[in-house]
Amino acid sequence: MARRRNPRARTHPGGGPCRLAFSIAVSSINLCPPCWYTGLRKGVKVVAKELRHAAAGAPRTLAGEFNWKVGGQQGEGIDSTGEIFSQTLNRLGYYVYQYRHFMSLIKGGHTNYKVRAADHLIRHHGDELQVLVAFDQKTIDHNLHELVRDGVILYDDAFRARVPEGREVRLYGVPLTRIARELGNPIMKNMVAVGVTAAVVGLPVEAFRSTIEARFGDKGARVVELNMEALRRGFEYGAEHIGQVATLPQLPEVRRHLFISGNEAVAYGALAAGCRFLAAYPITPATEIMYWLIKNFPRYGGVVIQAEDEIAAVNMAIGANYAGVRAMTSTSGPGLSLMQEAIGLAGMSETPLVVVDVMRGGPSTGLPTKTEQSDLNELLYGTHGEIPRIVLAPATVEDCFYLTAEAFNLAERYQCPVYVVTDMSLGMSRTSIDGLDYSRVRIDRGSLMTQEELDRLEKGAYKRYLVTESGVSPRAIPGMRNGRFVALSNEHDEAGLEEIEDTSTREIQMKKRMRKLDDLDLSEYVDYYGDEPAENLDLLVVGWGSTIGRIQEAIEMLAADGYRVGHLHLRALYPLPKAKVRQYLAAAPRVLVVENNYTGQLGGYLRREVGFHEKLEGCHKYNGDPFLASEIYSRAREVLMNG
Amino acid sequence: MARRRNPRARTHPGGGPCRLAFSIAVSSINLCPPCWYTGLRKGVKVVAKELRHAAAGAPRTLAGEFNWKVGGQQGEGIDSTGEIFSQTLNRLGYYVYQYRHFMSLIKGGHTNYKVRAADHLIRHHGDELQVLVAFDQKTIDHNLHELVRDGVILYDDAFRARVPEGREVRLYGVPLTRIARELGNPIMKNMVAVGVTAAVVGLPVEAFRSTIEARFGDKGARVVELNMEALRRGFEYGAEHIGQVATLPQLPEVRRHLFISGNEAVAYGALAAGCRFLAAYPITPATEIMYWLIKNFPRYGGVVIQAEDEIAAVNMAIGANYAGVRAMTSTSGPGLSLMQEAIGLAGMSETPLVVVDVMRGGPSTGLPTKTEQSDLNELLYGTHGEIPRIVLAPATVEDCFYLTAEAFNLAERYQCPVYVVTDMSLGMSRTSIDGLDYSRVRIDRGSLMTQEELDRLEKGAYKRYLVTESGVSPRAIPGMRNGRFVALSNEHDEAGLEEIEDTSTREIQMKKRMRKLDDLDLSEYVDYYGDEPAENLDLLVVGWGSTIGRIQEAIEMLAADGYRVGHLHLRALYPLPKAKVRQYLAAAPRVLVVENNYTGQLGGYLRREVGFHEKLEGCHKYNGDPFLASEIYSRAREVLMNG
Amino acid sequence: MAKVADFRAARPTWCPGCGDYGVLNALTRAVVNLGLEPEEVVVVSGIGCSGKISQYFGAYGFHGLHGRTLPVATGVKLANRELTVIAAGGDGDGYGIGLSHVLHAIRRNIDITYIVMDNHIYGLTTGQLAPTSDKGMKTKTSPYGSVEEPVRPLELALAQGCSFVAQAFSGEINHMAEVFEKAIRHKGFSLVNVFSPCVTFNKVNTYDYFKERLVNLDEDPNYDRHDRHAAIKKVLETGGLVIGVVYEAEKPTFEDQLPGFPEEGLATRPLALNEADFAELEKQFV
Amino acid sequence: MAKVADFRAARPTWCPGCGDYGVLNALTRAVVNLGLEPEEVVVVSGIGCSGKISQYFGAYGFHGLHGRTLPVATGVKLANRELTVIAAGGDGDGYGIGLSHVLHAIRRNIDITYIVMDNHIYGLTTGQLAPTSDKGMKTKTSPYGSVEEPVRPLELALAQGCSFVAQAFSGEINHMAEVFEKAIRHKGFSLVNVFSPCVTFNKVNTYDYFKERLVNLDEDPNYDRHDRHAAIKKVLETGGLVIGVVYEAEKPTFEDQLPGFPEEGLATRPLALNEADFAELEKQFV
Ligand SMILES: Cc1ncc(C[n+]2csc(CCOP(=O)(O)OP(=O)(O)O)c2C)c(N)n1
Ligand SMILES: Cc1ncc(C[n+]2csc(CCOP(=O)(O)OP(=O)(O)O)c2C)c(N)n1
Ligand code: SF4
Ligand code: SF4
Ligand SMILES: [Mg+2]
Ligand SMILES: [Mg+2]
Repeated sequence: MARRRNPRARTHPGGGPCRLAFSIAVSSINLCPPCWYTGLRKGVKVVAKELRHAAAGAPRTLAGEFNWKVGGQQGEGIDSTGEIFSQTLNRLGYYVYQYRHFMSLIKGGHTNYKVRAADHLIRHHGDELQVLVAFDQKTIDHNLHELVRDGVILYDDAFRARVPEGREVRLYGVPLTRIARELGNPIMKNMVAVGVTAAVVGLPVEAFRSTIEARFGDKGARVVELNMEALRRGFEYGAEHIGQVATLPQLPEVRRHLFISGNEAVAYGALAAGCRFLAAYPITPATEIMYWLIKNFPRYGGVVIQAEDEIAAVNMAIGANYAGVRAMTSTSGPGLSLMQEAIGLAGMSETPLVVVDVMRGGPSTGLPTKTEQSDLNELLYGTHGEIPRIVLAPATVEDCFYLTAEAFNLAERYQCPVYVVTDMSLGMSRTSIDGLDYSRVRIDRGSLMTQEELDRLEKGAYKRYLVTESGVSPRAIPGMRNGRFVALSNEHDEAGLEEIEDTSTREIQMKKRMRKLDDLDLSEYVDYYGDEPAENLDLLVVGWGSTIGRIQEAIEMLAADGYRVGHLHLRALYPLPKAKVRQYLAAAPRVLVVENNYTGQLGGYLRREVGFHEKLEGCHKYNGDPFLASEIYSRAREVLMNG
Repeated sequence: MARRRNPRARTHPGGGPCRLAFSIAVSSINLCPPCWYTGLRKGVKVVAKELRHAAAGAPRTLAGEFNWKVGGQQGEGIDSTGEIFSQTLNRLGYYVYQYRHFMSLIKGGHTNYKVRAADHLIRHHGDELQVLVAFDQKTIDHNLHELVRDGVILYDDAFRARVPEGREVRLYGVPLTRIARELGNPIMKNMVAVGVTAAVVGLPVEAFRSTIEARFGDKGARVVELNMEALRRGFEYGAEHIGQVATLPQLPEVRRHLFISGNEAVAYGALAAGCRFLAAYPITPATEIMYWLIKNFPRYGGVVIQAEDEIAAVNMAIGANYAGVRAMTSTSGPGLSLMQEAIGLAGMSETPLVVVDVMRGGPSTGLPTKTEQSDLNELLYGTHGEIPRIVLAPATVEDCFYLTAEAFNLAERYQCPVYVVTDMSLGMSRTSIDGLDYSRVRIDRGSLMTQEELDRLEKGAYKRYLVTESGVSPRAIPGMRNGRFVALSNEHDEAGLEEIEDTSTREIQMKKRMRKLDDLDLSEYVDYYGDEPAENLDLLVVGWGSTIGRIQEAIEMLAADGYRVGHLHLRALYPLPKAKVRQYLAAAPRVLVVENNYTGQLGGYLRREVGFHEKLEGCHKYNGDPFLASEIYSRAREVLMNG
Repeated sequence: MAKVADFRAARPTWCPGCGDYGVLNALTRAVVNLGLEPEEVVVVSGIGCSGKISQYFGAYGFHGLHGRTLPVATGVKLANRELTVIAAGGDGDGYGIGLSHVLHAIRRNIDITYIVMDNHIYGLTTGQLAPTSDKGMKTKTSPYGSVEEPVRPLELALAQGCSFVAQAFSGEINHMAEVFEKAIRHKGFSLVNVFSPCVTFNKVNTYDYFKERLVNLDEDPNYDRHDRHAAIKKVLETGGLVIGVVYEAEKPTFEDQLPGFPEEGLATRPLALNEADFAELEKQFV
Repeated sequence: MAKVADFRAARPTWCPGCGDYGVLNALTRAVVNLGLEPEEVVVVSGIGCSGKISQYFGAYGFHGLHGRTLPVATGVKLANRELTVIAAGGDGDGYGIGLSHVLHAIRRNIDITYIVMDNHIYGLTTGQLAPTSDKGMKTKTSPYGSVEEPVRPLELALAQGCSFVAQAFSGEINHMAEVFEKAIRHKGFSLVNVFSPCVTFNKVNTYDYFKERLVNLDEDPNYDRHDRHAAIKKVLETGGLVIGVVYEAEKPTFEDQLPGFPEEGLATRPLALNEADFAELEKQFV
């Protein structure tokens, strides 16, 4: 996945009060939030211990990308503004990454929609901002810290915008609501704002037609034209009163991209893998998986059932898998916790099961609309007693597609629960990708009995839990003659016909279940990104899931400073490919484990499985927002300096 | 806890087919069940690598104790037989330990009731058996391996008893059912069996009167006399046809003992700590906790509510704690898994909560009537997101009393969930103990606001989640003036009045919650038993919970072989007293972690928290039965030999 | 005596026009009319837009888990019988994930008032099908119209012998306040199902929809709300589109029947046992 | 055509005289009469003595978790509509921990037959209070007599519009077999509550107790089991002590109404998508 080196250095993500509110919880010393990171990136004066490596390389300025954000009150159409702008940029051929910041309420509060467009593949919503469209003062207060020094703010002149003293910002009041009223509906202010944006970045209004038609086509031409008119009015105002104040990056060669979110890719991957049954209960941020399959299953005979709660949902999925259909459930933290007893049922009865967990800020109801990577412990160690389980962690939307598809193979091959874990930031952010290689989708239903094989057996001789060397027993599907068995949540013997409690049968069956994963090597899901072998590195950064893009951009910043930093990303967490992980952790002089949680759950897990207690440093963020690249960069610099 | 050296060496727990069906799952090599342990204990010929220490000391024979077991079909009164015999022995002044082996069905199958009586405190149901009372052949087949070489079998001559060739056993057919029929009810066969037992061990029939009266008194004198008559008939038959074939140990000086089970002690400790609310749902092996509090709460105004399921039960307990009452719930594995979402609620809302988990064989419905220590992972890492929690693990029935009482103090001091984890073998086995020191029961309700303090505050100024240095905020109780707050499952700020999502408040409150346990040092709950400092040992055995007695007896056997073996027992598991644990693990040359589960959950946890990956060996048993001392002894010998 | 202003709390974040404002308003009036002080009342709420009411009502609050409103409320009431306990949540919270807890709470008849803000939609999660959504209802999770029959709260409550069953409508706040007052005054479990329109995601069951259809039983002189069978009959006839007290019966409460359960709140009793207590208790183990 | 012997399986471990033997016997007869083959039937059961029936009935079985019988059965039926799916469990399993799943399964009307072996006690856990235990019942967890009102399965099912509601009694196996046959033949959700005495732990609701009280509706010529209101009235009058078909209605099943849901079982359809499928699906993301 070659990444073009970024010609323009990165400008400081934001002057003014040091809003880089993230914590550097180092397992040893507990640094206060990085107020030491005071200076502007350009002439950065890092008030920290003397830098061992001089800040070599050109000042970091953002090249090849454009960062725009619209913000305002929830329920005011902010999302549709962002969607129209981002979809259009994707259609034009840019690589786009969009991130929605919203609250757990319906009207009011503050929501914003960030759109980052670049000339290269990006997996991060971006540390900074060139143009902010503000429908209220809260939007300015909440996002000013992200705006580059001479960034642009377009605000609806229905309110008086205030910007702190001495903050170099190009401020333009625009009569968004007034123009919208003239068009007959104040909600059109969003489309007017897109028009103004088009003008300030030099995009023609017609560039938006296909998106407008795709979105409002079914509501009739009149609505399409009304929206186009709002775009035009905004464009005219922008061109006349502001002019082009920002430039879009060059268009990449490969222009046809898929603009798809993690949740959509998970659902699409499931359909591709032959999944035809989803039972789920609505919960932010996982509900889009339901929507996508509700929309697309009918053509392929699939069924989505909205269960009365998560316990019903996961047990429905287990019943459907038992009856021979590839079935799944999808939820977030609270639902995952409710499903723990059923996870044990799938494990003990050796019934395949795919469970998707789109993590959100915890604990408990926590931060329903925010992102976090804090369910790892429960995924690895949840349910009473011991069962085999598999935990896959997609890092990108492509992974969401491929790993979900592979999860159905693994679930049937190992006849056990398989988790696919993403989070709010990966699940709900649409990313432009070059495409999906459908030839990679294989369907391997593992060890299934055929009717012929059953017919050859004596009557009643089929043993569902046959003790085999691999531990996996061939599975009959209800409806097949002479394949009778009882899937049991109690301990049982080979025959799988009744509860058995004697000690030797128990031991045999326990070992049989637990050795099933012995031959599963997931090391292909542990990827090392680095030009140098690990032993030559100054630092190895380890991450999992949605942090991949942030880590890679931070590493570019570190490389610009002359540091040799490698990156190990884990897409499979259980069974852990210990040998491969150990090899990199042993070789690297320093290791920084980056994760969106408070206690360093991956760090703890690595210590347990492969050790390196002293070597593993943590970079933890748990305030509900995804990592910024600069936050990982700062923490890495600190670890590098402590040598 | 000085233990008198055991003069009589231990005879081999059983000849015949090597029934020591336990696994030695050594993390490195996977030994088959210990068939190598073939010879009889006396002239033991250990077919293993050459013993570094010659088997010094007299042959191990059991001294100062008597082991008796009655077995038969469930529903035939086996339990009452065992209860009457064990209660009588306790009343006479012996130290008794009883263990019930039963199946997850009501009638039929095989159940047995072991009674071990000794002249010293015992915490293990004993490796061997002197007298077996068998109501059916299954009882002989199932328990013969435990019978000492010239052990006694009293069987109901209503069936023809068979014993394998060459097995030296004193077999006596007794007309138990016939005599019972003469008394008018075949079920009296149990009481007749007790009478015969009295004769063969030299106990007068009158010794049983107080137990019989305590048990049947409320059913009238006639019933009492009928039972006494059955005892007499049995005694007469035994005296006449068999005579005394076994001897009870000498009576200890301290004769007044409490004969109490772990479940009863947990319930008693809760009442002593001021708990006045239990919400629970019936589940083996935890239901006795409900029974004891249903019986004893009314006198003290307490209430037990049988909830519709475990999720209702734990949420009821949270509501009662929130409203100022010390409240708890009690369950086993399946219920624990259902409670994980609510555990997060207690953590986030900072509401005290005591949850008792009486572990049973898993996974899923698993082995409902068997014992296991396989919920540790879920106790330590269950629920989504991150919360402070405390995990206490009583090892003895005294611990069940003291640690449950302390759990209520810890829950209110740290305003978080506190687990008290025992298992079926500790929970459902009655043990004779010298007594309980009620002065150790303190009631410390932690940081509570008083009405005066609230009155002094301005109206509405009370902050439920006040950010304090310790992280603990003074708690108002509903009903107090000017103490209004909302206990929130969402993220919130100091005031505790509404959901708050901003990043800095989130960080402050997350740190506040998580630092609450920083000052909690549970090292007093880590006990080292050993005459030598750890560095002088050949081996350190580490255990937790109910294995304490088995480990101590195994260490005595090892000591008799000349080995210096220490014992570290963990009664507190979270927060782990790392310094103290590390100190012993570092000093000891070899470490064996003994636990009733397959994957070595404590071993994995210790590796994560303190390392010593290579040094920690495992001794795992997961077939549903508690450890025998000889199983730990054999595994220890193996580790010592691999030195 | 507390006034309405004493029960003011955080400003609601509900959408303008949301039916829940009416519920908050009516509940405040009811407690004031009953002469209750803020510290004597606890509002236990579930998760949903409706569940935020515990933050906007100026009494003690507990904002718990989705569907577990009544178990928490049960614990609060048994811990301190002197508290007036109001459980409040949405139709998803109560009749979807929490339905079993509702029926078992009815069986116990603990003195709790349970207010369900029934908007026939999942509001907070932005518009999915709810258990009470009419059959055929188009939502984000039923784009072709739902195929399930809606839960019938009144019929289920009556079938299970609920000792106080009433319905109210956010469009008639005065009447709702009266119903709440009666419900709180009723000794035992009171269910008040409130048609509380979600103006954002449910364009079918709107204020007008209910205005055109609702029948007020409190204005029907010959309706006997003490006859369970008549109540069932009326609900069947009207398809449940009634407001007012549907059924009311004197039944002993759980807490009154519990052997040894003290009058005053458990929370206010001494905790420690004395020597004599221990000596007595120990006898069981000798 | 399969015979009774073809449905023989493991020997039951139930207590001699347990009502569940009768249920096993009647169920076997019913499926044989319906001409069903063992491989066409799946028995999904919960946890309890009753829940062991999936081990003793010679068809495919799923012995799941306490209270989750119907969600698993729902998944099985939707996965393969050609299977005859019987859900079976105890009164604790169904009306205690599983009550919400029962009512939501009724709402969906999926073609499943749900048999509840209602012995008014928790048998397998040796005699605790059950949701259906009569008020005042003395058990190990209610030594002073229970204070809760029992769950009323028939009234709740009728209130929620269950399309087939019947009751049977282990003391009348022939009649029970007929009821089972009708229930299985009924297209949609069928609830059959069976009085199945627990001879070991429930000394109140015994065979005799029911023999003296039960009224057989199938023998009542002028009982119209298609009139829900009449059914409700009858159940109220008899206190629910009836056997036979209480109510029956033709209602579309969930699976019939689902858009795009194929006739043949999902389990038997091809899984892989072809190039054209992917090209079509991808359009949504361009
Ligand atoms: C265990 C769990 N599952 C799902 C959710 C997500 N969730 C939040 S509110 C809600 C439903 C809200 O609907 P309702 O109860 O009717 O309240 P309303 O918003 O309509 O007032 C859901 C499903 C959750 N918070 N917890
Ligand atoms: C989650 C969970 N809670 C509790 C139990 C313990 N348990 C096993 S059977 C049972 C009740 C059995 O009663 P019922 O359902 O009426 O069946 P019966 O034994 O009477 O046939 C309970 C509570 C369990 N297995 N799982
Ligand atoms: S979404 Fe509906 S229920 Fe929620 S606040 Fe808005 S109007 Fe009320
Ligand atoms: S305990 Fe009761 S329900 Fe269970 S098998 Fe025995 S008689 Fe049947
Ligand atoms: Mg709602
Ligand atoms: Mg029952």
